[in-house]
Amino acid sequence: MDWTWFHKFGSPPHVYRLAGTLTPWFAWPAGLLIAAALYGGLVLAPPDYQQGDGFRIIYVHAPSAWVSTMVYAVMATSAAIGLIWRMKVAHAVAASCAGIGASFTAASLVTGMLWGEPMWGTWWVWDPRLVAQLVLLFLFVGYVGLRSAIDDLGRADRASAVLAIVGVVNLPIIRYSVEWWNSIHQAPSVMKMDRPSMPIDMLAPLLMMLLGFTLFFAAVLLVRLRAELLRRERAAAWVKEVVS
Amino acid sequence: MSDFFRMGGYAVYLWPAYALTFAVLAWNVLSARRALREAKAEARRRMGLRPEPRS
Amino acid sequence: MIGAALAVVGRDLRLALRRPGQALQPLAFFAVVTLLFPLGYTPELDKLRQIAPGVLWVAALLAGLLSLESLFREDAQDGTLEQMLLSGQPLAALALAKTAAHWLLTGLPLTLMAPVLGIALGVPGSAMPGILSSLALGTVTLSLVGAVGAALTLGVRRGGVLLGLLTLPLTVPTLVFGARATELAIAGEGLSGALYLLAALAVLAVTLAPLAVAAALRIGSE
Amino acid sequence: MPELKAIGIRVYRGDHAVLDGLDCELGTGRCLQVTGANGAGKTTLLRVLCGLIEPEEGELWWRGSRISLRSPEYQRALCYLGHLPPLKDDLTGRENLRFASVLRSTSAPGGREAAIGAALAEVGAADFADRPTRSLSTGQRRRVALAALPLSEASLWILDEPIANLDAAGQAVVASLIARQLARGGSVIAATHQELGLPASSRDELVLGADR
Repeated sequence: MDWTWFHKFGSPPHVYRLAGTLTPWFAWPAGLLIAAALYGGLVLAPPDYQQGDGFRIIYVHAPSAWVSTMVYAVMATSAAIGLIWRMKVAHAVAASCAGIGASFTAASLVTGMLWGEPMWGTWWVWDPRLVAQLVLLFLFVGYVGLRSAIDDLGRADRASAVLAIVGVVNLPIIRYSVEWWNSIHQAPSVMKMDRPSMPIDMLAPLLMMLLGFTLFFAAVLLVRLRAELLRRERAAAWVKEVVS
Repeated sequence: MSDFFRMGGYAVYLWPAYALTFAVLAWNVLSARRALREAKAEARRRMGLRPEPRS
Repeated sequence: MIGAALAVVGRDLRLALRRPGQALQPLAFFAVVTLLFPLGYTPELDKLRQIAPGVLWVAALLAGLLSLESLFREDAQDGTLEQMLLSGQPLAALALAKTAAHWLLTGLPLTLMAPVLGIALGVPGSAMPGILSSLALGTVTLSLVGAVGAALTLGVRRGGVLLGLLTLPLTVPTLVFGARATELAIAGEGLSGALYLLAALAVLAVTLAPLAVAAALRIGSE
Repeated sequence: MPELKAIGIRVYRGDHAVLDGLDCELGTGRCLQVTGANGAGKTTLLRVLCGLIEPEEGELWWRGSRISLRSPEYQRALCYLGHLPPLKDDLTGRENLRFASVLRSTSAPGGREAAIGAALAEVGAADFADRPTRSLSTGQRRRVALAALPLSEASLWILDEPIANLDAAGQAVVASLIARQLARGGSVIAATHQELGLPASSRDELVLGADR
């Protein structure tokens, strides 16, 4: 098997340049998709027969929640790669993820609350999805906290990678346990959101938003990754080339 | 037009949700770009302080 | 390997015996926290009985957390942790032994003490076997999850606060199943389902946590 | 064939290279004395050689084959003594040594207690071995910790400042311990500025940071 691609992804200057080249290819489609989805979701899509115009919060809530989970998955995967193959670039990716993930997790929590108040008459429901999201936020915050508490970069990389992996094992268990707990304490029908089918003019903006947020995350991650690589490799010769 | 902004009475919930989400998007863009700018400036500063010996 | 692991357990128990005051602190903490609730909420036993499961479990969780901070710190400071890393024994086995000693010194006494505190919260005597068995299983998982946090925060500034932040969210499943088992025990219903889930969590933690602890200890002692 | 050979060891702390492509070699039955200014990386090198620190780059060869620093066979063959004596304050010296011996699963052919007694006698710590370690002086602690070396049955000793805080008699004990280890065909790496009191014929020296 040819492993040169693997070594290329382990080389900071190569990744730095590749990230710079790729950023606009993610950023522009992301911006266009989000703008189109905004128009589609706020103007073209008809009001929901039960929730009226309130359902339109889904167009910002669902993508935020989706991205927050995906950021954690990317963070944990790259942390594991960094830990196993001692790949510095992978650690830099994981380090770049945490802030993005925390911000989207917070956004999904607050938009969820803003949706909950008119729909169920309360800001907060002890719903499995909300609780799991809250735990996810704590994991991101803990990850950032652990990183910043360790001075040596190599140690911080590897200790936080262990934490990210422990979190991945735990998240499904936490989610399941809260669902089980919720089924005992609350009638499950309260939170029934999913419907058998969404009309296409409601669904299309949602799918565009999901894709747009995903590409947006990719673009932001690439920019942060470049900053992270420059900071980590500031003594290396290639840094002198790229900034001069 | 004002109907659009009223959002069938859900405006107080809907617009803050959109505003917050787009604030998060904007923060992500700005903070990422600032991080890159600062990292570049820092690298240049270090370069100025410790010039590469010419061979 | 088994001899070495037993030696670690034996040494930690002997050390605790020479400093009984330190070993009793989490127990006293458990009692104080639990007994604050009647004062802060209501002295009526009927009402206290309703919140007893949550109170007992959260108090046990915090008491366990309190003692976790020093789990590896003392060994790291006096250099005996390095000797364990360099002993040529599988580090995960030694980490499991350290955690077992922690459970024997904290989890087990907390479990045995819970019925006494339960009486003060209006828990009927018939619920005691259920409380004992659920706490015995749950504290195993808490010790192991906490050991991961303790190993990760080894030698870190303000490690105690960080330990709580890292560990507490991961204890949600144990808390949920444990408090539910206690609730069922108080209501006099069958709690085997909740106990099975607690046991499953404990088995999972026994298998995976020592590996994470070992990895974190190697990283932390560089 | 050398006992231990390290090639191109590189360790960073942040941007700063503590060890920058260091090579060293330790012959069987020989003592390698590591010297160098404070901060030259003596302790770092020792911790790399026992597998506590994984270097950024570099290879380690032990008895002719390349090994991972964390290989259990290698770790069983070495005994590391850092500058802190690894003793529990609340245990007696004898209890501490018993734990160390069981932890390493040493064979102790004549019985574990006899081996501990012999090791304590060898370092002149028999008189205070049954007192709690917290009541011992710094020098006495060091002596108890030194007893772990002959007890460990290790062929490679890695010692960080072995004669710090020791009086003349204590230093002589270290010298005779090392001499006996070398005579048995074992090897020693010791980081110290002080004279170890060994014949020059069995001693090599590695000066760290000399090229800076």
